[in-house]
Amino acid sequence: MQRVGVFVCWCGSNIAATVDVEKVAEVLAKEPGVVFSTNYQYMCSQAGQEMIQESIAKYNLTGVVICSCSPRMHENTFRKTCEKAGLNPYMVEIANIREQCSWIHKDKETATEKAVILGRAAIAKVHLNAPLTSGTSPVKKRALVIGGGIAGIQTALDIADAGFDVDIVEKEPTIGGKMTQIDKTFPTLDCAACILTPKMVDAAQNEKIHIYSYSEVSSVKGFVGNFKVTIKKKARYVDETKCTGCGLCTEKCPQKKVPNAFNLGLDNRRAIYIPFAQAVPKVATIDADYCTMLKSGKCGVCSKVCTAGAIDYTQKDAFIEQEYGAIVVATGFNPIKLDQYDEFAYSQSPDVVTSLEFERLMNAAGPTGGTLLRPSDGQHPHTIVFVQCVGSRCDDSKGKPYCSKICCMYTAKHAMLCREKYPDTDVYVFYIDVRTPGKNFDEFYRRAVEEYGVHYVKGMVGKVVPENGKLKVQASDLIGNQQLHIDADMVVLAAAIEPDKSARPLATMLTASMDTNDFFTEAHPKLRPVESPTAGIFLSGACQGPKDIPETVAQASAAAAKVIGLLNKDHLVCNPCTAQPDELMCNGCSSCEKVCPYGAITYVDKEFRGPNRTTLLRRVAQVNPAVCQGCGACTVACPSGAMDLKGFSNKQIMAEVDAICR
Amino acid sequence: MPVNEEFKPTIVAFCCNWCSYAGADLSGTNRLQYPANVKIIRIPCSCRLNPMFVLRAFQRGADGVILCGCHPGDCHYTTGNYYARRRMTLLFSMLDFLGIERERTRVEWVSAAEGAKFAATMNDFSATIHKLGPNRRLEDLRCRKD
Amino acid sequence: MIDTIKRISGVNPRKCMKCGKCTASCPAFERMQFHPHQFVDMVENGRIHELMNSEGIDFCLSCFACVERCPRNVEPAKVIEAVRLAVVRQQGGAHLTPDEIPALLDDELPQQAITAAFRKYRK
Amino acid sequence: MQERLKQKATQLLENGTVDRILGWKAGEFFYDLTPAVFTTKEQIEKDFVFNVFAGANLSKYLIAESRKGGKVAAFIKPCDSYSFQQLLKEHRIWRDNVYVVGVQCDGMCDAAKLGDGVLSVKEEGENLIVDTLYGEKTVLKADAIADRCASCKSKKIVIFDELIGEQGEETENDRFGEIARLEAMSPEERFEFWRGELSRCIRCNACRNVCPACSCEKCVFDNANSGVRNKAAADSFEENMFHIIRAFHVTGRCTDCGECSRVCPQNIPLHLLNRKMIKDINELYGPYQAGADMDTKPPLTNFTVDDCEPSIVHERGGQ
Amino acid sequence: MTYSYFPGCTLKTKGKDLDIWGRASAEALGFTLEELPDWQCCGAVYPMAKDEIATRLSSVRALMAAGEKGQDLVTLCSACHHVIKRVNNDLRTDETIRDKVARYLKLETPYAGETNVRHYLEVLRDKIGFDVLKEKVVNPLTGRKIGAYYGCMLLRPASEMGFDDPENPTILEDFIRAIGAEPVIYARRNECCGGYCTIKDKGFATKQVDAIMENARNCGAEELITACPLCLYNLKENATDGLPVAYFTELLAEALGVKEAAK
Repeated sequence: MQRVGVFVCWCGSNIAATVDVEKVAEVLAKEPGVVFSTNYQYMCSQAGQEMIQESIAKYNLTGVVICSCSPRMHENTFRKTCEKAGLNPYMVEIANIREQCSWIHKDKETATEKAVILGRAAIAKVHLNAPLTSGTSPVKKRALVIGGGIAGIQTALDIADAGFDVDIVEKEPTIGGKMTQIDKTFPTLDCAACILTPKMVDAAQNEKIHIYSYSEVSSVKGFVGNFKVTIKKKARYVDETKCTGCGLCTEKCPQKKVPNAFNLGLDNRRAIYIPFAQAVPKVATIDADYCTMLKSGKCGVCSKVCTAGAIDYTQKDAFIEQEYGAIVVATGFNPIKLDQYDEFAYSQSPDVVTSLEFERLMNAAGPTGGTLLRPSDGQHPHTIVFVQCVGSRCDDSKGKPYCSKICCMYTAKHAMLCREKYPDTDVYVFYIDVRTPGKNFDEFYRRAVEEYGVHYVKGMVGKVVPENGKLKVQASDLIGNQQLHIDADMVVLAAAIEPDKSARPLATMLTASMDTNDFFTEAHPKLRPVESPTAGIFLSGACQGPKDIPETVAQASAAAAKVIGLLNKDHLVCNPCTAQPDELMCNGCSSCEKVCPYGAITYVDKEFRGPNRTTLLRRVAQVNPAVCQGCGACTVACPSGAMDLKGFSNKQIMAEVDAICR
Repeated sequence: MPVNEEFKPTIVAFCCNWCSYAGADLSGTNRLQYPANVKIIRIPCSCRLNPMFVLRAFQRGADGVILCGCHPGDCHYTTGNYYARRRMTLLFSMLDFLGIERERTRVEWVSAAEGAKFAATMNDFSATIHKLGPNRRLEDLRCRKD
Repeated sequence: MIDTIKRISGVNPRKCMKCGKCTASCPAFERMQFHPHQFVDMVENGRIHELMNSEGIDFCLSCFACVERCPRNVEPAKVIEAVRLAVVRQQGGAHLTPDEIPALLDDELPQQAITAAFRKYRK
Repeated sequence: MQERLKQKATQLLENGTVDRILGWKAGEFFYDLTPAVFTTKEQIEKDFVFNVFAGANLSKYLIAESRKGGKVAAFIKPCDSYSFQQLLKEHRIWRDNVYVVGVQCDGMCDAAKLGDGVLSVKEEGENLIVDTLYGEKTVLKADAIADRCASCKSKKIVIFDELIGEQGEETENDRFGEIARLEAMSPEERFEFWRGELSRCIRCNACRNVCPACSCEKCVFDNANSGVRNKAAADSFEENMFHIIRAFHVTGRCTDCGECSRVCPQNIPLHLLNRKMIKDINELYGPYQAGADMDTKPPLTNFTVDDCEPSIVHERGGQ
Repeated sequence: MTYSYFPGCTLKTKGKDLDIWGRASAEALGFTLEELPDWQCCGAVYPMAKDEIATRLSSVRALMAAGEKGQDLVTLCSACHHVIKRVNNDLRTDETIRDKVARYLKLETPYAGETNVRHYLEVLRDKIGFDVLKEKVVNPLTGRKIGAYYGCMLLRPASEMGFDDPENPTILEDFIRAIGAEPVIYARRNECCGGYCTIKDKGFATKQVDAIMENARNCGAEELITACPLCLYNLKENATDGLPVAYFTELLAEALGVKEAAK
C-alpha cells in the first residue's frame, strides 16, 4: 500500500466556488492509504508546489494525488515538483475537478460529491502506480517544412541558419506562396515582391536548404525525432537539373489558351510555363491538362526549341524517402469560393472581383501591367465599391464563423492606392466593423479616410445588378439610415480565407489535430501557439489561423526556434508509459504485432524453465520502448492479457472503474 | 421492486487522451453543462479500451458506458480508433445478443475542438440511460440462485 | 412582450451582428419607417410598441431576401411578421376588412393576392 | 475406418516417420472417446479406437505434444484441421514436429439421441446397431447425428501431410439459422433465453479446457493481474462475465468446431455466442473463416477505413 | 409516373392557363398529375409564426393525402409550392408543431413530413430530365430571347426550398434552353416584384416591376416567363412599359406542340 498525499486545489474561485474543497480534502483523507490531505488556493503556485514537496518529505509519501485542473494543463508541472522532492514523477495522479467538474456543474453539493469520486478514482489508481523511468530515442537532425510560402521560407531560413538541414516541400512549381501575388503590403505600402523575392533567392542558395518544388508529402510514419516521410515529386516533364529558365519554350508553345493560375485566370498562359519571372526554382513546368504533346502525342515544339535538352515527356512522378526529426506545417490559406454569395454577382459579371484578383489588377507584373482596368472592357473604373466580410463572421450555415483578420487592412490599402493612383475615382468601402489591431494599422485606416477621401460606409451591400456596363449596387448606410444605390464600375469582394485544401489530408497523415474549420490546433492557445499537440509537429503561418504577413513571419521564426530547440538535442526522453509483455504469459501469437502502428513489437524464441527441470523454448513478444508510443492497441489485441501498458495498466483502469462505480 | 424516485445513473465515459479528453476539457472551459453522474476515465487511445473494462463497469454497477475517441482518420496513433471501432461493434452486438439494452453502450467520436459535441453527447446519453432506468438485466444475468 | 415576439418568430435577435445586409437587401425599404435591422435591434431592446405603431409594417413583402442573405441566419422577416401579428391579433388591429375588398379588385387580379392580403392583414 | 487408422498408425511408428501417435481411446463409457498418445504397436492394437463418437478435437493437444521433442502424428478431421491451422497461424503448434493424417468424417453421433439404457453401439453401413438394457435396436445414423455435425460447415481438410478417405469441400449449411432465430426475438425474449441457459452454468471450466482457441499460456481468469481472476464463480454474475469474456477472447479465432457445447455438462449452447460473432464478422467485415488459411488477417487485428460504426448495433435492431 | 397534384386556388380561376398547359405538357411528357380530391387553399402565405397551427393544416391535409397514395406532391404555383414545402419542413423539423398538428387532426401517428413536395419544374429537371425534354420538343422556340423571372418564393429560403442556387439560379434557364430558346440572364430575376402590395399601393408595385423589366430588357430579354400567377399579374398589369410575360407552361406546351389542343 502506498502512502498517499492528497492535495486539493481551489484554483482561486475556479474550483472553490462550486466545489467544497475543504470537504473534499476531509473525505479523501479517510480513503485507504491516505496519510495526508489538504487544500490550498493555488497548488500550481510556487508556495503550493513547495507545500507538496515539504509534505512528501514530512509524511514520507510514496504517491501523490492532486485534485486540480486538467492533467493536460499541469500534470507535467506537478510531476516535476514531485521529482524534485525525490518522488518518482509517475507516482503522481491528477483528479480533474476543474474542467470536468467545477466548470460544468452549478450545484455545489453535486459538484463536491463528484470531486470526491474523481479523487477516489485517482487514489485507487495511484495505489497501483509503479515508478517509471523514461528511456531515450535519438533525434534525426533534419527538418521538413511543408509549404513554401513566406511562412515556410522564413522557418526554413531560420532553421538552416542554426546549422540544420531543412527541406521545403512546395506543391506549386515555385516557392513564394500567396505573397508573390500581392502587390503592396500594409501598412507601409512597400512592394511585396521587393521584400519576398530576396528571401526566395536566399532559400534557394542556402546550402542547408533543399527545395522540393511541385511536390507533395505522400506519407508520414514514425514519431518525434524520427519521422519517415515519403515525398512525391510530381512529373513536371522538364529536367530541373538541365532547365536554365531561359523561357524560350514558354514563348514558343502553341497552346496559348491556358488560364493563368498565377493571375487567377485573369489572363492566359502557355501549356509550358514559368509562373512568374522571379520563380524559384526558375524552371519550366508542363501543364499536362493542356499540353497537346502529352495528350495526343503531336507537337513537341518545346522540346525542339530547348537548347538545354531539358524537356522530358516521359517523366513520371518520383517518390523520395527521407527521415526528419521535426516537421513544420506551413500550408497557408486560400480565399473561399464565392459561389454561395451570388447576390454580389461574382459569377455574373467579370467586373466583380475578389481582393486577391484586385491585387493582380493593380500589380505591375499582373495582366494589365499595373494599370487598373476593368476586366470586362478594359476601361478605367471611376466608381469602385469594396465589400467587407464576404463569407466571414457567418453563422455556420452561411459561411465561415471566424473573422478573416486581414481583409480590413488590405481593403484600406486597396482603397488608398486607388485614390492615390487615380484621384478621379470614387471609392466606397462597406464595412460591419473596421478591425485594425496592429502597429500603425488604425493610423493607416484613418489616413485612407481622412487624407485619401475613401468613403467608409457602415452597412452592407445587399444586391449587385450588372446592367448596361454598370454594376448597380444596392446597399445600406446604417448611420445615415438610408438605402444607397450606387452605379459602380467595379465591385471588390473581401472573400473570407480558409485553410488550404491539402491541410486536412496532411493533418490525418501527421495525426495532428484540427479545429472544425480545418485550421491546425495549437498545443496551447496561449502558451504553446506554434506547436501542434502531436510531438514534433510545428505550425507556421495561416495554417493555424488567419494571419497577416508580420504575424506569419513572427510565428514562422517562433516555430523555427522550437524546431532548433528540438534538433539541438541528441536524444529525446521517451514516454515511459509503454507496453510491456509478461513473457510468462505470452502465447507468441502475433496479435499484438499486427495492430502496432509503430512496428515496436518483435518476437524472440526464449528458453523458459519448465516443470521437472526441463526447459521450454517459447516464442515471446518484445517491445522496443524507444519506439512504442503507448497507445495500448496491443494490450487489447492480446488474448492472454500478457501485454499491459505501463501507467495505464489493466489493474489501474479497473481500479478507477471500481472507484467510480462503487 | 421499490420505485427509485430519484434514479441517478452511473455513467462511465472512457475518453482518449488526445481528442475526447481534450474535448471534455474544452466543454469545461466553455462552461457547457452535462450531468455530474458522467465520470470520465482517461485512456491514452480508444484502442486501449479493453472490453473487460466495459464489463467490469457494468459488474460494479454502471448503468451506461460510453467510449469517446478521435474521429476515424484522426487518431493520434494513426489507427487505434479503427481497432476500437471493430472491437466495440462486436462487443455491443454480443451484449445485444444476450438481451442487454443496446442503448447502454455507445461510441462517439469527439475531437479536441468539439467541446459542444462532448457536452451534447453526454447530455443525450445520460438522458437515454435515465429513460432506461437502472441496469437490471446485467444484474439479473447474475442470475442469483437464491 | 419581447418574449412574445421571440416566441412567435422563433428568432433570437442576439444573433444579429448589426451588419445591415437585411436592410441593404430590402425591396420595401422606402415604404417602411423602420427597416429590417432596426426591427431586430428594437425587439432586442424592447422597443416593440414603437414598432407596432410605426408606418409601413404591413409593407414587408415576405420576399425572404433578408432571410436568405443574413450572414448570421437571424431571419428578420420572421421578426417583422411577429410584430405585425402582434398588431393584427389585437382587437381592431386588422388592416383590411372585407368591405374594402371590392374596390381593390380588377378583372385579372389573382385569388392568391386577396387570400394573401387577408392572411397578412387580419385575423 | 478404425482398422485403416490403426494400420496407418502402426505403419508410421514402424517406419520411423513419427515417435508418437495422437488418437483416441475408449473412455469410461462407450460414447466418451478420449484423446490419447500411443507409442507402440501393442498399445495401438489394444486401445486405439475410432468410431462415431470420436468427436474430440485433437488439435489443441498438439500445442503441448509438438514441443515434447520427437515427432507426433495426429489424426485430424475436417473441422479439427481448421483449429489446427488457426493454431499454426498463431504460432502455437510447432509444425515441423507434427505429421498430420487427414481423416474424412461423416459426422459424429450424439449418444443422448440414442435413448436410455444404451450399452454399446455398432456401426453397420448407414445404421447403428444399438444394444440396450431393453434389447437391441437399429437406429439410422442420420437420426443420431450430433447437432454440430448436422450443420457441418466443411468437409474440407485444410491442412494435412497425408489423407485417409476423400478430400471434401465446404458445405452448404444453415448453421446461422439458430442465430437468426434468436436475433429475431425481442431483447426481452433473448434475455430470458440466455438467463435460462446461463443460469445452469456450474463454472466447471470444461468449455475453456476443451476449446482450441482457449490455449493461452495462462488464462486471464487465472491471472491476478488481469483484474478478472476468478477460479470458480464467487459471484454468479461472474459466470456470465466468464462466458462473455471467453466469447470475446475467441472472437475472430474461433473456428466453430463446437467442442464447447459438446463438453458442457449442463448442455448450455455456448457455441451460439461464438457463432453470433462469426455471423457478425461475416456480415460486417466480409466473410472470414478462422483457420481456413495462413494469410488472411484476423478481423480484430484488421480494419478498413470505411468500417461500420458501433451504432450499427442500434440501427439494425436485433439482427 | 403519377404524382399527386395540388393546383391551388388561383390555378382554378384567374390562373387557369398555368394549370391547363401544365397538365397537357405533363401528358405529352409521359407523367400524370392526379389532382387531390377535396384539396383546400393553402393560404397563399407561409405562416411564419411558430404558434400558428390552424393555418398550416390545409397543407398538412394535402401532404397526407399524397402520402397515403405513396406519391410525391407536385405543385405548379410558386406560392402553393412555397407554403406546402415549408409547412412540410416544419413538420419534419419542429417537434412542437408536429405534436400540435397531430392533436388538431386527431392523428394516431403524427405526420412528420414524409411526403416529398416537388415543383413542376423540379419534376422536369430531376425526374424527366431536361435532355429528355429537349428530345420531345417538336416545336423549338428557336431565336426567342427569354428572361426567366423567378421571383421570391421559388427560391427562398434556400435552406428549406432546396430548389436551386437562390442568388444565381439556373433551372428556368436550363428549361428555356431545353425548349430551344435562348435564356437571358439578368440579376433582378430573383428580386421581389412587389406583387403582394398591388392591392395596397400600385405605385410601389410599378416601381419594382419597372426595375425588373428595365434590367431584363437591358440584358437583351424580349419576353419573360414565370411560374407565379401573382408575378404574372403584377408584371403584366403594373409595368409602365413591360415586356410580354407568359407562364412557363405556356411555352412548354407550345414547344411540345400541345398548346392549341389544350385550349
